[in-house]
Amino acid sequence: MSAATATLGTTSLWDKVRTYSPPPRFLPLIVTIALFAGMFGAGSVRYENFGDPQVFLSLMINNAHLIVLAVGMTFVILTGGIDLSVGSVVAMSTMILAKTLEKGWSLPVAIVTVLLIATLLGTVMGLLIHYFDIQPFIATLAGLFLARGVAYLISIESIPIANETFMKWAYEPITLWSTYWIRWSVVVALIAVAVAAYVLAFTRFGRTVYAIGGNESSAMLMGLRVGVVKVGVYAVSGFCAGLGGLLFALNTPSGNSLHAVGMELDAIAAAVIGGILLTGGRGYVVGALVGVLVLGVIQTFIIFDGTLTSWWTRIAIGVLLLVFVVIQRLMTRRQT
Amino acid sequence: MLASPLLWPVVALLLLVVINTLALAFDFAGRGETSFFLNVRIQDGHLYGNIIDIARNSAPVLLVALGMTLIIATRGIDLSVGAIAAIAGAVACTRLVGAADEGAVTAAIMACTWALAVCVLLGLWNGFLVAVLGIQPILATLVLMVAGRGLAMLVTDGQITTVHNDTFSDLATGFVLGLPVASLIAVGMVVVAAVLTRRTALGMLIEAVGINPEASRLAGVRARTIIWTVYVFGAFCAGLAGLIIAANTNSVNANSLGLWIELDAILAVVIGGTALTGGRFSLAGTLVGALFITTLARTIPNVGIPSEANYLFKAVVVVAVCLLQSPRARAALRVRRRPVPKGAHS
Amino acid sequence: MTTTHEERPVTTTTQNAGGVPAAQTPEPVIEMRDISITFGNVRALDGVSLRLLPGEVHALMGENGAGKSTLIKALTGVYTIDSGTIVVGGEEHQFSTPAAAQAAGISTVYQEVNLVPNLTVAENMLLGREPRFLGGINVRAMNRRAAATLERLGLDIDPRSMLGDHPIAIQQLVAIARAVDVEARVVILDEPTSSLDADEVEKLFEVMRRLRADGVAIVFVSHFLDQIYEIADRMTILRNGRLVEERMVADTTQLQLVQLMIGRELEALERLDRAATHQVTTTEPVLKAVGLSRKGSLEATDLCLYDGEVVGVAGLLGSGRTELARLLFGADTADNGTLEIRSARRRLRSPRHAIDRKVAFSSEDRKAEGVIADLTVADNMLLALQASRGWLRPIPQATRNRLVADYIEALDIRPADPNALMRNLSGGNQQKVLLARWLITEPELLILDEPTRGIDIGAKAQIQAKVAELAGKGMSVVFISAELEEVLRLSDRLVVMRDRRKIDERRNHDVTVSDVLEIIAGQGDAAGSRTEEETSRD
Amino acid sequence: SDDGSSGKDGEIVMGFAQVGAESGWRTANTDSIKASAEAAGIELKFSDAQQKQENQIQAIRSYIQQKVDVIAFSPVVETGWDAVLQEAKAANIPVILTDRAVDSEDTSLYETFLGSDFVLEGEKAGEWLVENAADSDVDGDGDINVVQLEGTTGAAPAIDRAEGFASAIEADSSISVSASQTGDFTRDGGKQVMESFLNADKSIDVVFAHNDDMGLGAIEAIEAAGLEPGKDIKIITVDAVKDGMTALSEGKINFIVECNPLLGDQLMELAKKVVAGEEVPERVVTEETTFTQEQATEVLADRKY
Ligand SMILES: Nc1ncnc2c1ncn2[C@@H]1O[C@H](COP(=O)(O)OP(=O)(O)OP(=O)(O)O)[C@@H](O)[C@H]1O
Ligand SMILES: Nc1ncnc2c1ncn2[C@@H]1O[C@H](COP(=O)(O)OP(=O)(O)OP(=O)(O)O)[C@@H](O)[C@H]1O
Ligand SMILES: [Mg+2]
Ligand SMILES: [Mg+2]
Repeated sequence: MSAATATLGTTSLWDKVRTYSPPPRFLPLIVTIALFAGMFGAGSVRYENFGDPQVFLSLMINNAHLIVLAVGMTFVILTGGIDLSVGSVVAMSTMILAKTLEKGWSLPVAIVTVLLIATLLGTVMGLLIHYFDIQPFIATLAGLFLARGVAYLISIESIPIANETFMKWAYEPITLWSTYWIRWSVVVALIAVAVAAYVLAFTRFGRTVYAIGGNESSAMLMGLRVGVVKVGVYAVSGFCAGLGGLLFALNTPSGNSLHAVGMELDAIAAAVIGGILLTGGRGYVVGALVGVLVLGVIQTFIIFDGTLTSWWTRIAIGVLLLVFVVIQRLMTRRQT
Repeated sequence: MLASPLLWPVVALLLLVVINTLALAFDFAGRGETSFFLNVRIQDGHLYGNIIDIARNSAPVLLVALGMTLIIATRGIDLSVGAIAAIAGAVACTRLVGAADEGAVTAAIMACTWALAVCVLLGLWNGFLVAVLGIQPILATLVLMVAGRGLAMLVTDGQITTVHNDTFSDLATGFVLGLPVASLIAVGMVVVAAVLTRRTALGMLIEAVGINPEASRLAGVRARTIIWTVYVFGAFCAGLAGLIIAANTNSVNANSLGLWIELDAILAVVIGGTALTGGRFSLAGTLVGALFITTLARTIPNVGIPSEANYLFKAVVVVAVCLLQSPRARAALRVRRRPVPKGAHS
Repeated sequence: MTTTHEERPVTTTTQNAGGVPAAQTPEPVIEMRDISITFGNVRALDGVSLRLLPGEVHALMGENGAGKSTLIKALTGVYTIDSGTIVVGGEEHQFSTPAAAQAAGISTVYQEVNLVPNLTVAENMLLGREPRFLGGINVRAMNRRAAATLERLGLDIDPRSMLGDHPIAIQQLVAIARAVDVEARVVILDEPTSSLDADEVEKLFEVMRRLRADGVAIVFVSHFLDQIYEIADRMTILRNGRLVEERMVADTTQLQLVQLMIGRELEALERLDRAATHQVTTTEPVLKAVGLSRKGSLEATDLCLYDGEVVGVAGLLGSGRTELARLLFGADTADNGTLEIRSARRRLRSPRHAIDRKVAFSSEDRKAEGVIADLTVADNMLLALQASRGWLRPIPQATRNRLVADYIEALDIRPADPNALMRNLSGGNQQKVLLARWLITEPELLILDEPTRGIDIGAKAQIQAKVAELAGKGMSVVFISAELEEVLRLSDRLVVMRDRRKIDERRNHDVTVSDVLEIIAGQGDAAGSRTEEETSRD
Repeated sequence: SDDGSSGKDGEIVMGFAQVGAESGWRTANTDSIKASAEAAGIELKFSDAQQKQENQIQAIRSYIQQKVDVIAFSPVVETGWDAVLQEAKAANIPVILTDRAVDSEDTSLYETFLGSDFVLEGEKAGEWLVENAADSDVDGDGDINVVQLEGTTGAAPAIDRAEGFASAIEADSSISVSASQTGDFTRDGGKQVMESFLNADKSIDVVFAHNDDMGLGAIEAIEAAGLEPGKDIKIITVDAVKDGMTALSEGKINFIVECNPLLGDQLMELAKKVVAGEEVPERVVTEETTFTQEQATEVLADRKY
């Protein structure tokens, strides 16, 4: 058949139409989105009020901070690294914010301070990883300890946030239509996703991120600025963790060293569920967003059910996760 | 040998011992007494002292890290080990409580056998997801990490189950020939693993699969079986760890038993010189790594660090150790002498 | 929109090419003096010098492991040198990273494809200097520019396709395209032709000539002497990490060159007259494939392989040779067709099945599918044997040592250290280790996909002799190589492939290179006359 | 749906967001609430936050969307509830706090808080020690050397119990806390920290553990060191769960301050009142007592948890 197409690499238009399927690299993402939709649909059928659009919107409101964390994590994972520090950095950020506001700093200064410190911590971890060859797992685990430690050092007691402007952001709903509303944190999170998607797809930094994940030594030999980008992704992740901390504080207006314990695992899980390969180089930031929503919808399922004991809750979450992951895997099987 | 990758972890470990010794000596001198960190005395017919405690307390982390080492060598990771440990403890304790004669030796043996059998099943499960279905290890084991603790609580009905069985409790607190049983078990497993991997071809095959899975497959290596096996082994080790932790307090709290032990274990593995990217692994390194982590935990109360500074102390120590270990960091301290093949890792 | 050398007047280019004066003064663009590099206790380079003049093609010659790649990496900042000086454009200069070298106008194709599989062809070509619009990458412009460069090289590749989806040869072409796209004053090509066929090589040479005319200095590494004589002006010869001599190509005969490279006379270079010697004696084939096919990579193909016979597979890039080999070995599973091994129907579901039936396969992509970089030479060699024995039966230490020592000697692997890490071996020596891996399993059918890629002339002769010897002892060999002469010299029977199918099969008595090319070229008509359907499509 | 605001046959629907199942105490608390809800004919929607505040907030939001009649929860931490409680208030759903307070300026956000007073618990422990100071100087050097096993760093019970204890022992200058380290509320943690205390200091007189579990761990460590818990070293703990009470009756613990998990009945009563629009007191303290060794022996037989 193909003998008829004389030159290599060209296929007839008919062939293209006949064999059209979405590019395999988009498949995991498409499958994830489809499964999410399926789950949401199943919930609507099973539980009263589940289909209410506000449930979906609440999913975004509840998880805005996690979306931002997952965005940062996406950068890191795409280079083949990992960042365990983000949960602690969230706690530290809420603590710094609460403390500085308590001390009477102005809100913008406090926010900038939080973002700067978080980015700085990320950068330092990146430097350790790139220039001293310390494995990302360890460097960021040290970051986890450090950030949590700083949070405790600021105060072991939680500090409420009373700043008026901040509380206004926290309380004021943005009405979308009729009675449906979101919060500012959702807007920020979606902007973060959009910016990240742009950066990853259309900037040299973003493409270098993928190149490093594909093959770091090749990327280096191609003359790409591997060092800058590798340090950069941890800085980005640090920044996102700081921003995530601010959003977390919008949701729970307080500083607390016990916040966000283990949240790094949620962020990693979200990214991976969204089709981002842990070995690096493959995946899209939108996947991270969908991954967060999947984790959220699993939680919502459980809460709507409302009859499970603590242990059945965990088992149910595990089972739903399993079902999701297995279906996702089977549907993307032919990829590898 | 100066080039040995084990050198720096060992140095770091010794450094911690020195810190402890100084802190204790200073502390006691302040009260006009003397004490030596490394002191070991005989008490009730067995050894007693700081380092004995450390050896004993490091057993669970060592066991978990041991299994983790092999899993990591195949480019995998197992997040579920903490949950598996909890399940092992839960199964053993509930079987004991339910046994006809709770204090009997056979009851303890039966309970432990049951627990370990369950762990092997769980290992098979993890291995199935990773090796057969091809799910990324972190996700595959995340499932059991989340659900496993639920299962453990299901087994114990959410209660802290307390048991009274001397044989069982000897797993953690007993002594044989003056040496703690827990350490003997852990070291025994390390030896078994070392023999299995280094006296047979298993180690080499594991490394090959971890370094280049596709090339290994084309060379006829049964990557699937190997990966499956290491997850089962990892779960078995985690189960043993769970039994020891449960025996240590003669009780099981399904919610907290082995909580975050996977992080400690991975840390131990990496400090021991096994890279998370898979491939070459060092069991001796893992041993040192596990000892290091336990000593670190012991150092904190010894040095009198307030609870809120624990984490800072840990962060500093971990970074310091890793810098010591990093050839690049050491090269930066020295004059540039050798070419550093930059692209050489990956 | 695209800036290529082609479009600019030659004179200005010469002046602009990195500030090298257009005058006749042979002021070197790059001068490396007394470079030494030591890895552990291996002295990879020992006082080597290299002078590179503008507008020349400079061949870097030497056996496998002579230090060619190391010298290149020393120049471009991948390795830091122990001693010596590097002068670039009249100033002493040492690059700290390949990026710095690239910024200074040195464009390099390293040995083994060093691109990233998960980006598109266009991105692989242009990343780092992509056209931008308002700070972001202008994807359309990038694809257009890549397409233009590819077209100039005569390549029909979709710039938007993923690099990893292409066979290794295409990837190599893309790497070359990346190097020549940039406005460089120095272009370094480390074995760029190792997996290209004659056509592609000719296209590459055209580009090189054009660059040379523009005053660009080119470093060229190849183990094909004919190519050196065709394109190179001067050459620097290395042996065991030392500088042997710098010479004009025109003043050196091939024989002299070979002697300079290997430091002794070469006897093994005589023609292997195998073709006529072999007679098929058995009637039972080792392996018989009927209608073997796989969607998207191989159309239904029949093939019979007999004991003691070398079957050469000829064909152009992408003609499906590799795919055929992979199906025979079970590396991929066939959609259709049957496979009989020793007259028994087999379904090969994994390489393991094939190995158990004494089939061996050495892949063309040694980096991705052969080398276990972090294991030792010995472990790499013994991997397949050990795998088939199972982990419980380790190869006894004595056997181990003997096997490894034997093959290191037989294939002249350097360094002759069984405990050297595979990643530290030169490309050619890695290939030899992989060959040893399969020979150790004593297969009955050995499938070699480009086994001589990147192998020096002496070693190549050794490997060819080895193949002939094995066939003589009754082994059945499938030999795939982009080098037609080599295929013809070795094989008893020749299978010609095109468009993912077998189009012809001949006893190799009197087939010549031009015959084969004719068969391939004539296929359009032949296929047309075969089925009506295809005729109507044409 | 119109009648979403109440259960099928007009029964009250309560959404309860539990902290998790992190201790035996907590499971007793959960059981009590579930049993009482059933007994009181209240439909309970239960969720477990796995010790994460964000999960609890998510649960509360979800209860608002499910239009339950009343929301009750045990806050994981004290701060940061204002935003979500505002939402509940806007939806006209009354909120009851149990076990732990929230520190919010605006007390109109919730109807009432039912739970123990952690500071008071610490004080009770300290007061007992001051009263029994003479007996407690085990090594007779005139100083009473206390080591403290803290709960999870930063957790309200840990902070408050430490604070209450410290303020109570100020009354006797011979009592001092020489070392204080977190045991994370677990037996294993308590045991390991106690081991290192014992190796570092030979003059420990008293252990104050923030919960029974850490105290039980400490007992194991003390026994392993060849000492007799309750005699060579005095032990004070908080909670009074069954294992703790058993140890108390066996003389291994000297004094336990009760922290009562059985809030169910009180909670359901309050819920009914709140839904009916009746006035309820702003603060309801659970009935809690303390146990000496003798008292423990008496009540042990009919302890439910
Ligand atoms: N990173 C390294 N560590 C240790 N030894 C190395 C390293 N890189 C190269 N070598 C050694 O240096 C020598 C020169 O290798 P190089 O790759 O330069 O050879 P080459 O001339 O390019 O050979 P080939 O034609 O096979 O590619 C070899 O002996 C090789 O084993
Ligand atoms: N020019 C090309 N453009 C796109 N795809 C190609 C091209 N050449 C080959 N391929 C792909 O490679 C597949 C078959 O190539 P295969 O690797 O079997 O060829 P080969 O003759 O072995 O070439 P090689 O010289 O790389 O070994 C085809 O299915 C085709 O998809
Ligand atoms: Mg080379
Ligand atoms: Mg005293």
